[in-house]
Amino acid sequence: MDAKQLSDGLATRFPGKILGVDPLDGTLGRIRFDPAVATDLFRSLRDDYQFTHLTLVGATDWIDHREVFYVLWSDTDRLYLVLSANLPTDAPVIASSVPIWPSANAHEREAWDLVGVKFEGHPDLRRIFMPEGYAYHPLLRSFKIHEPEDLEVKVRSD
Amino acid sequence: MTHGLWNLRVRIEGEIIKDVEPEMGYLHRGIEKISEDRHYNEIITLMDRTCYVAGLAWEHLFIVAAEQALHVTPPERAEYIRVLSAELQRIASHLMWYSAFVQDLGLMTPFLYGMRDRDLILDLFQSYTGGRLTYEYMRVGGVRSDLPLGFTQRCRQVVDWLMDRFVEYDQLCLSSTIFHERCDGLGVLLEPEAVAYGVTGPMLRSAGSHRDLRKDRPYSVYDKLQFQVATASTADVTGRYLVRMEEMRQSVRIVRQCLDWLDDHPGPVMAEHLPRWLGAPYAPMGNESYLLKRNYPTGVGLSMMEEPHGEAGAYVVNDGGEHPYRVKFRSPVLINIWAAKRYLPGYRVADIPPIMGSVDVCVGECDR
Amino acid sequence: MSSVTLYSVAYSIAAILLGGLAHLFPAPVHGWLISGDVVTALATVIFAAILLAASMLNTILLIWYERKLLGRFMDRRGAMHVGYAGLLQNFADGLKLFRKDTVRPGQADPLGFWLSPTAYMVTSLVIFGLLPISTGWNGGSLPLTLLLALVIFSFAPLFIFLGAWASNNKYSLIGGMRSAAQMIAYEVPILLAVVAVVVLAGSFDLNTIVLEQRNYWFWAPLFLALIVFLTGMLAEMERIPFDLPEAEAELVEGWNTEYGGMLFAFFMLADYLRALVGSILVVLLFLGGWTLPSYIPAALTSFPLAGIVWFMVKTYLVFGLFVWVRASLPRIRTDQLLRLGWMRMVPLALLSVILAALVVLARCLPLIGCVPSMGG
Amino acid sequence: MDGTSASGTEEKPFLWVTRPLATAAKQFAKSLWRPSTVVYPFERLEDPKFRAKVAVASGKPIGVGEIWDNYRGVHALNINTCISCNLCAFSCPDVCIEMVTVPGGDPKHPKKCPQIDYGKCSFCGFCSDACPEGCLSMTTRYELSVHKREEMVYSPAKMFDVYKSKLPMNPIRVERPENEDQILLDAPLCIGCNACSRDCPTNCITMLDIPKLTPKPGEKMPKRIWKEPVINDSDCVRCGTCISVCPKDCLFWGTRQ
Repeated sequence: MDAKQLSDGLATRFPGKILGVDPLDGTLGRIRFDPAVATDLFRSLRDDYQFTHLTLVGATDWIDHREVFYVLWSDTDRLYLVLSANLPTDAPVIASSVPIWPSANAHEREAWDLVGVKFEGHPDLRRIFMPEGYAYHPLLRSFKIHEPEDLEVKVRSD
Repeated sequence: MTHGLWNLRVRIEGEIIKDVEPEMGYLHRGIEKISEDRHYNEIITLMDRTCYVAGLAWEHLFIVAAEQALHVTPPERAEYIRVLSAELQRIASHLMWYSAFVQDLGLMTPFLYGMRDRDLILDLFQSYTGGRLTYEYMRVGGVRSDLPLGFTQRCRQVVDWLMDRFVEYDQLCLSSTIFHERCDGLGVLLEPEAVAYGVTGPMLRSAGSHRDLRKDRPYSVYDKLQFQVATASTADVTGRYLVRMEEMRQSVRIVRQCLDWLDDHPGPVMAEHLPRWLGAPYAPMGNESYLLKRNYPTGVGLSMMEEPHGEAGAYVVNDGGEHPYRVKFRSPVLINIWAAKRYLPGYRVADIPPIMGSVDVCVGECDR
Repeated sequence: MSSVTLYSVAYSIAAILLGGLAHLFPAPVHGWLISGDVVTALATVIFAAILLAASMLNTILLIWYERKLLGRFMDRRGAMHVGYAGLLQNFADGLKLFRKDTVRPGQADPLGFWLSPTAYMVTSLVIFGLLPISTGWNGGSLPLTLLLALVIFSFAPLFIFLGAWASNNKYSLIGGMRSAAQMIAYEVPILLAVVAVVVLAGSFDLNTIVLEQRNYWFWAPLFLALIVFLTGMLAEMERIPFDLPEAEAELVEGWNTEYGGMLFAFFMLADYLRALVGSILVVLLFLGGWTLPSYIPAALTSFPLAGIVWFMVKTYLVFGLFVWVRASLPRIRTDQLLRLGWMRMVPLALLSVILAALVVLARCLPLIGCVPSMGG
Repeated sequence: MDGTSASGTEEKPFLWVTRPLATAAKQFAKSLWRPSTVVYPFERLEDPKFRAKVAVASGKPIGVGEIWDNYRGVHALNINTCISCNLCAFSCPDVCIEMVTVPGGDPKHPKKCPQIDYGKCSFCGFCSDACPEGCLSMTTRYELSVHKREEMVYSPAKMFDVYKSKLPMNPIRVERPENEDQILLDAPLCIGCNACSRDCPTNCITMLDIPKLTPKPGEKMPKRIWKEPVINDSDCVRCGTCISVCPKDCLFWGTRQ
């Protein structure tokens, strides 16, 4: 399987929702997709293309938008595939991939904690590294580490 | 729970575990955030502190991603030195795991044996990197310095000694009925579940999977080296023990091959034609408008590696500036711990130390 | 064997002291001071003081011995800075603990909290006083010394559980419950193993048991019982591989989590005192006490206090065995421990009782004749 | 899932514990004479005599990393050869190096040498790698405990003392790449202020007259003689001081055509 085959296959399945394929060394490529079809795309990739392993979910803050990227691994083809979707800064929401790959649980919590991307349908979307009640998402570019900021820590209720 | 700063909230009924909930973040140092303000080479100092028992492995991981993002190719000798370092580091990390794991079972002796033998590897590291725990050795485009004279001979001496010690370790553990009583059939995580939960590394291979990125997707010079992937079939704590022990033996094999190659092929260890801010002295870069004029290529680097704890990843976005725009790491330990919801319930409270010990937790890399 | 006994030593010290003291006083007081009752009373006090000092010194020496021995097993050195080869290290540690504040958790029950370590310590000391370490060197020769010693030995789970409950801590409580279950479970095989010895010796008196071993030591016919007794003693002492009550990986420090300072030192000392007592019991019951085989040259057995010296050598060797086990085996789990106790040790102990009976039977049958001497 | 294991004592012989016992006893016999411990304050791995006497003689590979010159310990600073180029301070990822004035410079341009705060230092060695003169290097001294936080700060004089104690020093010199970038001048912006030439630690910048500068029609000839810096690339240590002092930002890194 090469990138062309895969993107063509996906493009026929999700017309207009696959926005492009960039080459990326050491992987099959980087597929940009429309976040609206996230769940269906993930399910299709897992069931039809044997990307059984979700390695990484991360997010980047590009000031004007936020990018969510997924790194998938196919055991049959021994290849990585990178998916990427752009989300608007004012509503960074995408469907959660936990129902399809349970391994996304911690990754998505981390992305929510640090970059502030909301994953709809995540079973337990809480902060993971930062204390509960922390007001910032530290990996946003607007967060400056050298500036003092107030830290409000809410005590756990349980 | 031991092994660093983290909590495992356990709900029990009598002695039986019903549900677990890991709590992380006590060691979060914001390495990904600090990286945004640092030169590529300066991030190396953070990498050593990411996983403090496998510093060189993480340096290797980041450097490969950064080189891919910056379009730099290191010389082959540097690659061999990196692989040598990573494999020695794997042995050191597994020795550390062995020490801590058997200590959790209540046996103190192997702890001291393991630490004693790990120290020999640290001695080796010190002789060529100058540090015993934080090495700061690899650089974008190569490594800091070449191996010192007589290093290969000393290294062979150490790995020969280690091969003898591995036999002793097995005698202390595998030959003991009590060890089997404590470890057999505990923490079973079968392959389909392990894959679904993203578990990698020795935990996955103990379930019979042959997945090892050094074989499946060879990076650096692993495609030129002969070794086998260690697997076990029991998917339990004993299986993980067996996998790690065998991995150490295979690492010794790789180390020997690297040493042979390094003996025969002297050469440069640093790439030429590096961008300005990657060369040795770092200096003020001047006005940003000049920086933009320079038009260095942008890029994305993704490296995935078989780190001692599992499959680690680094994702580096280079937007043409002197600092990376975004650095993202995949910590195998975080995911392996997260799957505890799957492999802990049903066992007893007294089984938590061996099971979680067999995961090989390194909180530094988990929290970053 | 010298005829000097512990009591005679104490009595002479008392007599000398009072005799010297009496010269300072006029006649009536003088006469009263050297009267038998007063001397006996003072002799008893001195006797107890000697016992206390001996037990404490031995215990502290035992800790040092374990640290050094364990160090060598682990390729390290053990304590080595305070005193020669670290001999005084434990005194320094004790001093440090003594100076520390003892903190009682707010919710803990004061009576149980204070009583538990004290009682644990006292009971352990009492057993030490009961055990003879050479002819005449014991607190008192009762016909049922062994039984009494074992009864007091089995008080321990009560006090441990008391302390654990009183500390009002979940780890302490779990540790205390584990400890009680473990000790009670292993008392059965221990007692059965002792029964085998008693059957063979025909007496509960430890002096008699040792004297019965002048021909052959009991470990040879009662090897099974020795194994059971050693295992049981390991469990009673809560040493690795049976130290689950203190399993520091899952329970912080087990039943003494909440104890600090001198109270912790009490627990620690009492633990090692029990280890000492256990080793002494092994030597008394199975290894011939202070006797030596007859092929040992007389020069080695006839010097003054030879009995005590050889007895202590044997005791320390037995304790070395426990340390060796600690250095090479991991800890086992509660259910496995109990299973081992009830399903392996009890049948083995019963078997050894039968064996002992058979040996006695064989001794009595003129057709078979005496069992050949194994020892002296 | 059942927590208890099926393969316990039932399958394996009880006496299987003999093997670990034997292993421990073997180690006991081996370490009876000399355990592997290095008795630290009295024996030191960096001491060659110790390595020769104990480590080699005992047959244990103690101290196999016998090269201690590479060790990254406390810095030694040779004040006499320091050129105040600032490169160590620039290269420090932890910002723990501060350039402080030391006696020896002229009043207008005081001599500045690094002062290191070991409370922040991560001993990465970037500063000694960056030092163009080799006057800042790392030694084998690793004992740093002090009673007060202020004592963590090592002044240049203190590091000069370390230098004078003649400890083995880190010999690694990271070689300067051949194709290194040079400092270029955006000539139209230059006002000829002489700041770069004045502050250059190696005096490799000379100010030359600009012959071709002519006034535009209608303007007066400038009273000052306009000058422009010319950089001697072979002497330049690439410290970038000129770039940071340039008031017009007209110096920048690049490759000379």
